[in-house]
Amino acid sequence: MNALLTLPEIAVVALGLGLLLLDLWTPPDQKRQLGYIAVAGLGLILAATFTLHGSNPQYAFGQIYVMDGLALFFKRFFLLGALFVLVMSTDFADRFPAGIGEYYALILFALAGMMWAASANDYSLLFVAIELITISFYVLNSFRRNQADSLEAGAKYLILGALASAFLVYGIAFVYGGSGTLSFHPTGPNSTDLSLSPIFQLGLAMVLVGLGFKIAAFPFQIWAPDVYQGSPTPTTAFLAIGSKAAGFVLLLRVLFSAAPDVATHWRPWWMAVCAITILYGNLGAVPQRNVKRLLGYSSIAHAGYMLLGVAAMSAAGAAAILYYLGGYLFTLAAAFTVICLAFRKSDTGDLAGLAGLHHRSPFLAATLTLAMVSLAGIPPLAGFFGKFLLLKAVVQRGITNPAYYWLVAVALFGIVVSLYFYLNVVRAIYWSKTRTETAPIEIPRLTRFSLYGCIAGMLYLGLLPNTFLNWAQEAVKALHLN
Amino acid sequence: MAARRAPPANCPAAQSLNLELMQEFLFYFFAILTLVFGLLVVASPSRRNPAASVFFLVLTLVCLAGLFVLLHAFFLAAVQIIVYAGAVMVLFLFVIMFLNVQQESHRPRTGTRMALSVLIAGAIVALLSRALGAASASPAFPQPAVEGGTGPLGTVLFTEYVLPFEVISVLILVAIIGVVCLGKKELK
Amino acid sequence: MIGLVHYLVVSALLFGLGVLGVLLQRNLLVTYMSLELMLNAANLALVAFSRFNRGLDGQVMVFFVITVAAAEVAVGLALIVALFRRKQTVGVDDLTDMKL
Amino acid sequence: MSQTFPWFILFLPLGAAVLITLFTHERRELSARLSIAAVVVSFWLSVLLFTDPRAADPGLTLSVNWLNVGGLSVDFGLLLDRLSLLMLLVVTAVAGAIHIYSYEYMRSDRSFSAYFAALSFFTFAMLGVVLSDNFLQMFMFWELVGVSSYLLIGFWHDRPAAADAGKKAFLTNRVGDAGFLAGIILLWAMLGSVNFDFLAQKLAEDPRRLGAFSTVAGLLIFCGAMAKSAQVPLHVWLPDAMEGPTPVSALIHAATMVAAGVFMLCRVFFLFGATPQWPAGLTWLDGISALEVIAWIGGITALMAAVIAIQQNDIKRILAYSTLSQLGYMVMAVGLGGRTSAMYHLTTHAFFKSLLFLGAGAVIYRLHHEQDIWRMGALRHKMPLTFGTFLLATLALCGVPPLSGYFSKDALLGRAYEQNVPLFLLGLFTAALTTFYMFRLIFVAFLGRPRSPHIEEVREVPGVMVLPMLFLAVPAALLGFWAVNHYLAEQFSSIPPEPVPPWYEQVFAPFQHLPLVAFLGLGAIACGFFAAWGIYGKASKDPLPEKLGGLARAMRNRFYFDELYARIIAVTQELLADFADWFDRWILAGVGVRGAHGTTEFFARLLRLVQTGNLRTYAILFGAGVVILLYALLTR
Repeated sequence: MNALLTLPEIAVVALGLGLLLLDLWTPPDQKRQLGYIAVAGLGLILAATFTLHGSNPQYAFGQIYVMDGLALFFKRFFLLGALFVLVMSTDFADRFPAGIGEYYALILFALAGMMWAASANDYSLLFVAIELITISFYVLNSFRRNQADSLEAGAKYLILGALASAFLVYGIAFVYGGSGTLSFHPTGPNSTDLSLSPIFQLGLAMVLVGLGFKIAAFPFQIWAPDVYQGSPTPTTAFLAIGSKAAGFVLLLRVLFSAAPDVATHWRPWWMAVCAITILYGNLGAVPQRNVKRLLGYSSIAHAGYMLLGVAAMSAAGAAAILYYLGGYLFTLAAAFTVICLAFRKSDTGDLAGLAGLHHRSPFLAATLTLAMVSLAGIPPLAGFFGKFLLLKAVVQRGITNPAYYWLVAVALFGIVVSLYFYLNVVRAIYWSKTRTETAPIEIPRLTRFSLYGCIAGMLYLGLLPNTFLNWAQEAVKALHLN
Repeated sequence: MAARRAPPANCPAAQSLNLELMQEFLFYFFAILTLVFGLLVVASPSRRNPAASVFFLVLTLVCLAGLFVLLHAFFLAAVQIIVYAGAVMVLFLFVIMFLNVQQESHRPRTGTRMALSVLIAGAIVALLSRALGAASASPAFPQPAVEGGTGPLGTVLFTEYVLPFEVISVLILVAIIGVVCLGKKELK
Repeated sequence: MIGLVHYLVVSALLFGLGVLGVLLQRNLLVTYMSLELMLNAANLALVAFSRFNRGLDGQVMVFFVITVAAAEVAVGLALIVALFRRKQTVGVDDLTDMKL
Repeated sequence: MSQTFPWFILFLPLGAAVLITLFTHERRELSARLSIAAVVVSFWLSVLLFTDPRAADPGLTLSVNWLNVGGLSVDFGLLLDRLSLLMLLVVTAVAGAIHIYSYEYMRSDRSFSAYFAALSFFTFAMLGVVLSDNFLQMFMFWELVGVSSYLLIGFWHDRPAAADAGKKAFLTNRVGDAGFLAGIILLWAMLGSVNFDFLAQKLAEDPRRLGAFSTVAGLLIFCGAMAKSAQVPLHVWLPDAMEGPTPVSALIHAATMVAAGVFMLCRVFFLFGATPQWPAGLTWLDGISALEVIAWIGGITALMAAVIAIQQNDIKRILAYSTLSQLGYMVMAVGLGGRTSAMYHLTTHAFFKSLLFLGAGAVIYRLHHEQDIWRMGALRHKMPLTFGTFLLATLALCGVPPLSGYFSKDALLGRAYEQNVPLFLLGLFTAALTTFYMFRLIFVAFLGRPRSPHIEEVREVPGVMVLPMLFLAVPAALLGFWAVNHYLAEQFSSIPPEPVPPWYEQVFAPFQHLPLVAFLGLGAIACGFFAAWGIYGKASKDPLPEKLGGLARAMRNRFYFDELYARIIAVTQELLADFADWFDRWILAGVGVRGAHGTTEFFARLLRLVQTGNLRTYAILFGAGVVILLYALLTR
């Protein structure tokens, strides 16, 4: 039993505990520094993960924990995402009534949950990891408890999240009932013909309800706009980046590793869910006047795009999802960091608050514009290449199954519509006249670096996709798709 | 079930039959009570007071613990009563008292919403039973054998499932921090 | 003869009651209790499967679920208390500031 | 030198844009000079490259590996052949002139540096499109052209109309690009590469390789061109795009962005060789080839835009619709298989149309952003140089011999005459309309009496603005003698072209080749001119119409139908124009971008049903979702 495989998670949890302890002795005006410690610590852990290898899957705790390419890819992804979110939170520190130290720690614990989720090879670990994430988010969402919106977001996430969890548990129960084990890879007499067992199918479908909630796919997308809007901005960012990616890694594992036959069996429904998710997200974003809410809808749309990769059911599709997530990470981190800084005073997230941003800080305005352009999928930014790869994977399938062409058409339609509302944001920055705030924005140095990182990431993934895409392709080998 | 295993010579067959009947009776007793109390939680007769719901929930959980015993999950039955019916429900009660919620529904319930809710819940149950019906036809389920005592369960928990167990500990830590953060008195 | 299916039917009905409660109740606290009902329905199914599958995994899972549920209840109730302090209500229908 | 020059040509403008953005943003003069220097050097290098005999034949590809993943290997390559060399020259020449012109025109603007950065960036993107050797790379630059045009069209921050116009341009282009992207992915999936040479080779070996998708693939790719080159029904963005600064209009809407579509069609012409085939479900379209569709879309665009132009009063809008109309010509020519004539017209049009825009810009500059031609008048004496070049460009646009437009338009109409007589007649009618609306513009804006008190103070624009106009006037006038079609024919046609005749013979060459076409062309010009004169020339008190006035009266007295003719034109064309305008405004734009507000409302209303903010509704929807999902997954 090589329990040391889970060292990255242990390190993250230890970092969180350390922060909590340090928090006790830190004077209130110095608490911001804790964030820098957390960032430094996470940076170290991220760097350390590059000593790990995922080419051969290694197992720990029986078969519960797996360390393979996919897990490693996502662990790095989550670490990087949390890094950006922590930097964001340091700018947000003065807006919390409760302690910022706890906020950092909760982010770290949620991060540990995500990393465990990436390695889950068993429904028990899947469940506890998801719950660790979800419960952390209950708190993170409502962390500004003096704000009605934050609490409302927390309550909505709480009820719907718990509802999804209940379905997840019930699903796990039936999967267990059908296969006789909690492992993703059942062995023994029951394991054959699982795709025919109605109990197993029922369980799997209910597990998918839980995961669908996490990634905000139709028909479980309903919470996303409200929660994105009301939550503190760093939480929203973490929800959009980390929580969604955790949902996707589990979805990939459950569908393609644990139940490939059933997944294929359900192919038409993936396509339908994918198409409706894309349409709902994009069309719903059209009338939005609040930038965080708009990004909430857009996150639904992006979940839909990534489901294209699931619907394609090929290695190329899965790799495209990973690639897309990479671009999405940098883009959203940039967007939310700018939103954090731009709405320092008013903090409504209303588009009008962006007016005159290019006078207050041309750099932030340009960064947000770049992020919107990337989200809209314009080359040469990351968003374009991700969409290109996803569509490519789907068209490839279309040669044998023409129904996929409809999916392509829907996705292209969504991409066109999306430009409309992303440009609304750009327009609000540069062309609005009414300015609510005029003071120039000061950008702390660390934040500036993180923004540079985001821009570099967006450009790098858009211009030189080679290296990253190779990683993604290596990673999805763990799923044994063809 | 357990009694089916080679009955000892001094134990007549009638006794095992009695045991089985007893079990059957107990199952129906607990099952029906569980469902009735469950229904009362949802549709509490005293609408104004959520404390009534808590009361029925406790009863539901206790009846469930009875079912657990029938399934030989003794440890879980104990946990169910101690943790759930004990601690969690006290928490609920405490909060209800603390908030002293008196209000409730000045607005009338809308019929459509009610009908929709019933419809959806019914549909879910129907779908579940559909799958169950299909499953019961197949003889995939062998005779029961497992005993859920503290010993065996503890062994599995601390060997095979030690990682999720430890993750749970982090989760509880998160819960503690969360409660403190959300519940602390307002800072100036 | 009481078999697996009996337990599963009870579990399914209990689950349905939970769903009904979540959809129907307008008091956040009772909504939350209904969610507990759903979790308990799942627990019953897990225990039943565990017994009939000849494995303890299901019972271990129940243990996890109970623990998680306790944590969830703690956080959820804290959140409801905070909400009540801010808005003086625990009515589900009063949380409609953000929409569209 | 042909190895390194293309890289410099491409990346110099980008370098300027980056430098300005990052470093010299605060220093206006330096920024402008950097930008101008970059494009001028690019132009000079293009000239050198153009004259280098090794560069053009048989073509040259410079590439570095860019992507190599999962069965997709794409190079970042620069393709040099006669087509791209010619285009390079056109783009850098026009861009250079416009950069210099902008130096004065935009001087008073607050965001002078940003303007030049955007302009340079646009040039870079456009050059990238020209030089790309594969679809993916071209698509990237193609979109960059869209982005930078968004920046340029919406450059004036304080005008909401500018923002809307920029957005509309970007969005409409995006619609076309979606099709373009789908086409690219389809080609890649079916043929395994995105490289032009490779694809051409594959399709040459076996034209049926695309199977049932041959026509669809071609049309999807054409979608991209349709948006960029503003063809019906995706033309709606171009007239509105006149909200941008006038030099931008000159650059984008004359020589570069809108020409990109035509250029792209010529570049990927190999796609259209296969016999028309439609996938199942669309087999009722059998027999219709992609080229036919393209030709008719081009023809309709040409006619419709010309008809609309007649009713416009904004000087830039007249030019915009004229651009649309001419682009329609080019697309029509491509559709008729006349790549050479399309590119020929593209080249000449680039020069005379940008000259027209610069002239219009000069007028607008002096009139303090007055754009209504009915508030101009009598500018001829105030701005003689502007008027001279403007008139020259107008004549070239109308196709008066021996100016450049005459040759290219004749080549184009000749092609139509040989291939498709209805389209030829349509083109001929459009030619008459072109002359009509252009001379209406001349008569009203430049001749006649002053129609606004400001005219008195107007003087000629400064030298920095005049010089580029003079520079562009040279090719606008003389390009025809250089015989672009012969230059391109060496690449496009398998038959070696005849040797270029001496210039004096060239003037009459059209009459020898297809005399009927040439004469009809001249006749159309004459009709257009006299109609314009009859209706608008008279209305003014300018000496020129007065001098000719007697003649006109005599004509009217002698040929009674002259007045009738004018009346008929006035009435029917106004009707036609009204209809076209209505169609444009309500059907196309209404459904498209202008109806955006309505669409927003619509979705908002739909969302209100679902996203009510009420948690219980959410829970019900969630539950309903579960039911639907479970039902769908479990009962099939």
